[in-house]
Amino acid sequence: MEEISKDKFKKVPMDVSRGDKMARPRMGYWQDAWRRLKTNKVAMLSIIILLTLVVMTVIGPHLNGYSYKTVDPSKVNMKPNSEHWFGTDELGRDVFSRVWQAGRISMVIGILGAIIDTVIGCIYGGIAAYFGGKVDNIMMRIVEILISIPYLIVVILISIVTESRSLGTMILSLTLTGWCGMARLVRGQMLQVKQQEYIMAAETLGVSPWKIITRHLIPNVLGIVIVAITFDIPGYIFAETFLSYIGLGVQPPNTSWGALASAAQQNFIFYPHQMFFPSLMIALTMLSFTLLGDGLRDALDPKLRQ
Amino acid sequence: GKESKTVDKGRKDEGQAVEQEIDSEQYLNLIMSAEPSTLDASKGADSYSNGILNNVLEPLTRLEEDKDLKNVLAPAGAEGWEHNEDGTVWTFKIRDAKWSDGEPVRAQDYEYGIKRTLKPDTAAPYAYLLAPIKNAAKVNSGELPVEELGVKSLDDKTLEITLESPTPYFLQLTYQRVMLPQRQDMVEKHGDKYGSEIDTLVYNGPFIISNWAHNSEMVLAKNENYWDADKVKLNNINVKILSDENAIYNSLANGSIDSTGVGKPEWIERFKGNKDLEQLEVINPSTFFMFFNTQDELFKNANVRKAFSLAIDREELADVIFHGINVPAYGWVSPSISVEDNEYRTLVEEPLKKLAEENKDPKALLVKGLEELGMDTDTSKLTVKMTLGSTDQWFRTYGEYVQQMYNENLGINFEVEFVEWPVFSSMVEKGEFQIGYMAWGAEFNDPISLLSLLKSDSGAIQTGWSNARYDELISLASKEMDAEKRLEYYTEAEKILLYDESVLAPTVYPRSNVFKYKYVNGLGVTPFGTSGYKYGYTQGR
Amino acid sequence: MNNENLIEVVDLKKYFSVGKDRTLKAVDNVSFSIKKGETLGLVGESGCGKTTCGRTVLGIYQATAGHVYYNGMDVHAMNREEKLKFKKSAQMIFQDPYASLDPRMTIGDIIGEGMDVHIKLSHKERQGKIDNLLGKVGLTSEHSARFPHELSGGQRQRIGIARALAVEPEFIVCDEPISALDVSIQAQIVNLLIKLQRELGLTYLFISHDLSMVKHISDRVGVMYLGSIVELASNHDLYEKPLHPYTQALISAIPIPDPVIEDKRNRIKLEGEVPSPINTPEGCKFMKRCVHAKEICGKITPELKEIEKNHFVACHLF
Amino acid sequence: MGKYIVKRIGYMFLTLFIIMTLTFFLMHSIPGDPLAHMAKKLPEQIRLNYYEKYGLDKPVVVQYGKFLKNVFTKGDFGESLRYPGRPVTDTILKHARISGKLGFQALFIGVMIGIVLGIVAALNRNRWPDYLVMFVAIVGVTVPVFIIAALLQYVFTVKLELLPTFGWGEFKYTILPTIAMCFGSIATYARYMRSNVLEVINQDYILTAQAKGVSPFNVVRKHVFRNAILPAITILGPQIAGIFTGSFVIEKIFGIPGLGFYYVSAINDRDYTMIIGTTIFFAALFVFSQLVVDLLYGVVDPRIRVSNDK
Amino acid sequence: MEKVLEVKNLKISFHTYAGEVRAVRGVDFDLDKGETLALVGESGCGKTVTAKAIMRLLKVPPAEIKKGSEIIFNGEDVLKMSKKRLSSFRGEDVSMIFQDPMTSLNPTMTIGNQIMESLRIHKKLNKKEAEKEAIRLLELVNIPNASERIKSFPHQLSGGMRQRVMIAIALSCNPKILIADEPTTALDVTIQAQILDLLKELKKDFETAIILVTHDLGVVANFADKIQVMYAGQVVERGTRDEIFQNSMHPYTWALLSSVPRLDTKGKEELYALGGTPPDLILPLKGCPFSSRCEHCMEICLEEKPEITKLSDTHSLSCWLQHPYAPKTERPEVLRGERNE
Ligand SMILES: Nc1ncnc2c1ncn2[C@@H]1O[C@H](COP(=O)(O)OP(=O)(O)OP(=O)(O)O)[C@@H](O)[C@H]1O
Ligand SMILES: Nc1ncnc2c1ncn2[C@@H]1O[C@H](COP(=O)(O)OP(=O)(O)OP(=O)(O)O)[C@@H](O)[C@H]1O
Ligand SMILES: [Mg+2]
Ligand SMILES: [Mg+2]
Repeated sequence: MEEISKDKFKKVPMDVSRGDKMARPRMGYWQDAWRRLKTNKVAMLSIIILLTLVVMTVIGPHLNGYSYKTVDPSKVNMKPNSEHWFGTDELGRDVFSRVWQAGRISMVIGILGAIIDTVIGCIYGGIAAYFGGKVDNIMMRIVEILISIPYLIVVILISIVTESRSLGTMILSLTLTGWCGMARLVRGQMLQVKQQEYIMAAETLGVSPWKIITRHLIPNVLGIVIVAITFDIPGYIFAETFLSYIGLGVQPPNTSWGALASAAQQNFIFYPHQMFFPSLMIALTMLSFTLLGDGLRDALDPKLRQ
Repeated sequence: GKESKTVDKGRKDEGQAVEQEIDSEQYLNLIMSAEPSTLDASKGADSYSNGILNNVLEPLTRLEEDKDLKNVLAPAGAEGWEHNEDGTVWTFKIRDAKWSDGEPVRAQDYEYGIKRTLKPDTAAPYAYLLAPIKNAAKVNSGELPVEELGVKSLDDKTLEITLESPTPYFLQLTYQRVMLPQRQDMVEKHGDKYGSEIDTLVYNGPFIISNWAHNSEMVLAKNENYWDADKVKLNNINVKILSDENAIYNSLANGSIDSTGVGKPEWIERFKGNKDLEQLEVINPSTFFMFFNTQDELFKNANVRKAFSLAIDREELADVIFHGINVPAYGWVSPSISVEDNEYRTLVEEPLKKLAEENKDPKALLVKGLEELGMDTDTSKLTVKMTLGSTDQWFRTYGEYVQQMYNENLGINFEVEFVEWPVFSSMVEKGEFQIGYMAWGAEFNDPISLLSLLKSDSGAIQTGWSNARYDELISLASKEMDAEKRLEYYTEAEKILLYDESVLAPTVYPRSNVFKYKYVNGLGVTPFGTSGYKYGYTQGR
Repeated sequence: MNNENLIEVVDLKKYFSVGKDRTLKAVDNVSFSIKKGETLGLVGESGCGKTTCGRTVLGIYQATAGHVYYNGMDVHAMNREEKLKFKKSAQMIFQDPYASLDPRMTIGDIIGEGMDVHIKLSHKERQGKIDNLLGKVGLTSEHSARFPHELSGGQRQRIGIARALAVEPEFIVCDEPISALDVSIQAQIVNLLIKLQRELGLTYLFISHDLSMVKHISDRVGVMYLGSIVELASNHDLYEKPLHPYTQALISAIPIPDPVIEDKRNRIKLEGEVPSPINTPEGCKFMKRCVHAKEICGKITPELKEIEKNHFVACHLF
Repeated sequence: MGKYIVKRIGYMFLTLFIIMTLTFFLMHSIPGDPLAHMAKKLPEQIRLNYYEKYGLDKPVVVQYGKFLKNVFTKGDFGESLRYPGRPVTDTILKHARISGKLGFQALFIGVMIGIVLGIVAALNRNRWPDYLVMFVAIVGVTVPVFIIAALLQYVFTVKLELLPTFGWGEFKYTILPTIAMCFGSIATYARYMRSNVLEVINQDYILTAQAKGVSPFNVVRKHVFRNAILPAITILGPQIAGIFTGSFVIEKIFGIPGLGFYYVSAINDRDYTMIIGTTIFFAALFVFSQLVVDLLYGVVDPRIRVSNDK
Repeated sequence: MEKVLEVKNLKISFHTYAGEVRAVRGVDFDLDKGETLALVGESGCGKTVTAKAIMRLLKVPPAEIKKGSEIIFNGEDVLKMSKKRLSSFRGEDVSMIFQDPMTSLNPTMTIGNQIMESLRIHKKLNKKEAEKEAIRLLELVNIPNASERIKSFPHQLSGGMRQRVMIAIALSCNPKILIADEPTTALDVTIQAQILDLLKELKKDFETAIILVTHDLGVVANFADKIQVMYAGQVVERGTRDEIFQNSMHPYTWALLSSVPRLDTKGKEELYALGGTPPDLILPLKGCPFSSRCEHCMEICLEEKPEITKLSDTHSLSCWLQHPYAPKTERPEVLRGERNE
């Protein structure tokens, strides 16, 4: 106490503004989530894997000098070797080139399908859950009808009516009932969230139903939605194969991962590599989306913010 | 001439069987890759129900195998038969036998079976096979009552069948399901349900069905009332229903089943290495082929069709796509079909071979055809589409392969489209296709079974093609009792079909590989043979 | 209808069904009115229906029966446009500061949400206004980037207040707005509310257990007991001359922040069983705990009567 | 509540009716007929006879009227066109029982393991159990069932010869198919569960439970579980309907006479009566399970009352 | 007196994206058996965090209990307890009434089950007994119709009822220490009085030590033995009830006491309110945290952390005004006036 000089004990005028200094950066929810995602190494790694997959689908088919479509009867069913890195298929085509060529379609289908699914599913489920009562009742009955009508019949009809083989028709057939699952899931979860008092508070403020759904309900069910998306992506990749069968999928000689995998299925005991590589790509895609999804989930949960 | 066979014919294995003891427990585990649709002999058309019906009902005759695996028509339900001079009236002597419920087997049962098949309200899919019988078509279309049909039981043991005109292959129909005996009382008692469950059925064949778990298994047991029961050694046959190829092969590998056909080269290799197994190779009486829409802008030209037919490298195709199992086809009639007792293909050269010899460059043919049509001869601008009527993986591979082949061999832009079978049928019917792909199997052992399909009024393979000479040849052949002459007609018809017009492009004759454990003996293996499991037994299981 | 009255509540009922054939009469036949620029305090036993009443007045709960008129318009029969306008002018501060904040929104967005609906502002103006509101409720602009769980209870409650004020309402139902605040901030908030009332003529329905604060802020005070108003009077009258036995007990129980007084206090202790609001029988609901209970109390439900000018009581004693 | 259920059941019939009607007309509008399965073109006369016998020659509306009459007056969905003489209803009920038994077994195991794994993963977030579960999930989804099934079959029936290769009968026949089938469910439930458990364990009431001294296991069992189970219930709904309609692939590989076969082949075969039958059967199960799901929501989370709302 | 709890130099930080929030900055206190300690102070000053830390309920991370902090319960270091020990420690030895009753109750469990749960764990009661006990507890906290109410779910209760349920849970096992975080904020005064009586009984019968966090100085005056005034994560003044109410020396304590509305005011006068806001806890500590809002602020207050001055065995505070160099400052008039009343 000795060292303190007496003049320090002079009164200074009160100044309340001294206390509140801006000490933190301002950030919105999404901004903040993105910032946290960036610090998540696993999530970043999965983004890198995804980007690599995308790049490979672009350049991969040209890398080893074999075209994805050249049939070579003298080289059927070869094991992976220095010339054909992933081996060859039953028509002697280079699996390496085919896998990357196939990736173009599959990645687009998987991602686009999941996006469309999510958007429609979230909005539909959101509306049903939020309004409840009659609206919910009717909307969910429609979902039941859509799910119950045999999908195959509908797809055959589409293939006959449209007679088009565009990506658009493909997506249409795939997402036609695909979103129903998402809608049910979202609705279920939202029914729970909707009961929270903060929804009541927002209503009291006169926030429109649309905004309540998009700004309160959806962010609060995102955890589940993200999981659903990660299942959707491989789901669509496989579903595309089915469409190929009906005549709506990729047209040969073009191909997709699902098509490659199902082509290999009959003989996978003898030529496991034909099955392995396309499946590996699907698995890698799903793995990176799952990891990314987990990262995103954490990033979107403010309680985990650090 | 008159023909009559009354003597039983022994089997080649029989002698050995006496020497070595056969197993005391006689049973077989077999596989069937789909559920039989119905055991009503009139309804249903699938080979699975056929296979079972053969073993539980006794047709008038049976095609049995002799020592050289040649088919011999043997008396069965009928002890013997004769026909009049011009071959239009046939009389069958029905054997003394009993149904499994003890009732005697009567000529009326056979008569009823045939009539029921032809009655319009039975809607039997294979009724058309009975067309040679007098008034059959009219009865089937409801123009005439069934009573007018040329089938009559003169008494309990005599069946008389009158034909429209002489039919050389008529006897081949007597072992078909459409002529199997049926018990009127049972049919009437069970109505629509007749044949759908075992309690609606009685049997007079070598076996009865003791259990039928739909889509799972069917168990046959020896029929003690069978007239030839002494020759039947098997007490039980478990026919499991299983369609997954890998599962079937796994089952054969671990011995859960005793015999099965194998279609995969990798598995064939593997089973060949198994000392307990024995392989039997049989060419099936059918042909895989592509067909052209002759009403199409492009394919109305024969040269174009020829070009497309010749552009297929059949040897490579058989090798790559069928892994060397199937046989390259240069003709329409399969090698396993005979005229009388001789294989047709040993008598008649395959027409496409000649065509190929004469035209080494299919692309030149195509250009020629395009010129004739007044179209652009730059083949790279030509887009052609093939429609495949299946959603199976195999078809995809096939399509992709053919696509590559055409793109290379003809330098065209070849597209492949895959649709479901019913959609395919309807597209073909409407003529909305360019090239189609199908397989067709002969229903009975005579080339006409396949050749008549292309008659302009047949409508079976809708190419939109019609040729007066061809039609004439077929109808001539169908009434010609003389084998020599018939063969001539057939030869010319096949030449028109493939060499002159190339309406179809046969690709391969399928061949089946049956593997069985060595202890399994006596099962019929020839494609048309109908002895079924009757003579089967095991030895040294 | 009195035109001066901003809020007129007539025979309002709100029943909840709980289980089979059983209704819980959370609000039962409540009538009152609030003039423009006035504060009506609402006090009463916990669970007596204050929150429910407040929420039904704002149309958050659909009324089982009765009417609420806001500026002469029936709140429960408004069309969409009117409803939106009503929502701008009538707001609520929620009792539970935890549950009523969306855990996934930043404080800034929570406060800004209402403004986005009703007041069109540029991004900068919006931010400025949010900061301003935060300052008014004793927080700083740095809080606007935080999430609710990062705040203490009192801080959250102030967010709720700021949110309600953000849309510049005319009428606010304040459901225990200050219960979680420390006294110095309580004072700050109450000062703010009073200042706003003075400057902008705001009207409040002020629900609280803090009777001193209710007295301080209200013009008139209503006392609720088991879903009904048992006494309604000016704050002065109510605290000086409480008539209803329940009110008397309530007033006597107000804790005084002075140990000397507290140690000497004599409270009226309420004895007897607290009746359930489920399937309540006829008669005065307070009867079982009332020392003055008479026979009639068990038979007839007393009605709210004006005993003195502007002093209403529902009790058979008067 | 009772009123709500009655109302929902009313809606259920309406929904089923719409499904039935739509399916009826849709299936008649795609190319093909029940004769198509014979894979060859039959002569015209045969087809005429066939059409007449089964009433297919009449306009679709008339056929529909007749169909409705049979359904409503006799409860009769007709006989299969592909398998003459077998009533659709009997066939479905018989085979659904088999699918149901197997499916229930697989679903039960799948759901149980999936839920447990999901919880374990969430509680060990970003540690090895979490990654293990993720691996299982990815394998379960990206490795098709037929691969798993074929491998199981190969290992257990050909190599080890422990179990029957295929067929239907006692318990041992169900072991392999059950294992093969439950992979997918394990993956799904584990992932959904993990996600929701992560959400729930951050809630304040979990703190309360901990403050009460509830053991970590019981915190999960009593507090986390119920609050996190909702999505599992949602997906369970259609899966319960699905178990009776069977899994085509598994049934095919293991030769199990379930309903899955009919479900898939009816459309390919254009077996109209069977299509309608299986569709209605699935729809009825699905719609009913949906009702149960909605009721379960309320049981699991009492705040949710789907019945009375805005 | 026997010490049941010692908290020494408790420092707690939250690691947030913006940096370290030092929510509690060195708090010490002791708690004797049967004693009631009131924690009062600015909202957001770290009361709840301190309370949760005692029960080891803070989520680590983002929270961090700094090295050197000690929490000793009956000689046992709480920060080093095993998971198993914690389960019995919580609920049986220490229990807590949470500040927020809505989110602290499990929405999918009936309140009855939530109360019974701890009874069954710690008192090993069977279901029937537990249910009976739960009803008794609910009646104790004055919930009408308790035998029916145990079947209710939290959302069916009013705010005050939920709070009482929380209290019932906390009381169920007669803990040695009860941490009550604003236990009566949602209760009306009559029930509040009853709850306080209940707590007093508990204190008497079981010698329960109570840490009472509250803003209601009336309740504090009624109930507390010792009072600890906190500001910005620090204890600024502590003393017995009378010392704080009658002889407080810290300007913040004065501000607190002055802000209470009084029943005798007329109309809507402005209440005394502190200006400004408390410092952001993310900033490092410099000088006295209260300086920016203090009427008596001196230069030294801005630079140096005030030292602790002991006025008596029980009364101590940290404020430079106690320094001999500092100008003499009187307690504000309002406070003096009230005492004389
Ligand atoms: N998870 C967290 N992350 C960041 N900061 C937090 C977190 N939890 C609490 N804080 C901060 O810690 C400080 C102390 O909070 P605490 O809840 O202890 O306050 P309190 O004294 O209980 O206040 P009140 O009386 O308002 O409840 C507050 O400033 C708060 O913002
Ligand atoms: N959603 C609901 N379902 C059933 N009962 C309810 C519901 N909401 C409230 N209640 C009941 O209604 C009564 C009044 O509740 P309300 O919340 O209005 O009380 P309050 O006066 O605000 O009490 P507090 O002061 O404790 O907040 C209580 O008995 C409560 O249990
Ligand atoms: Mg309330
Ligand atoms: Mg707190």
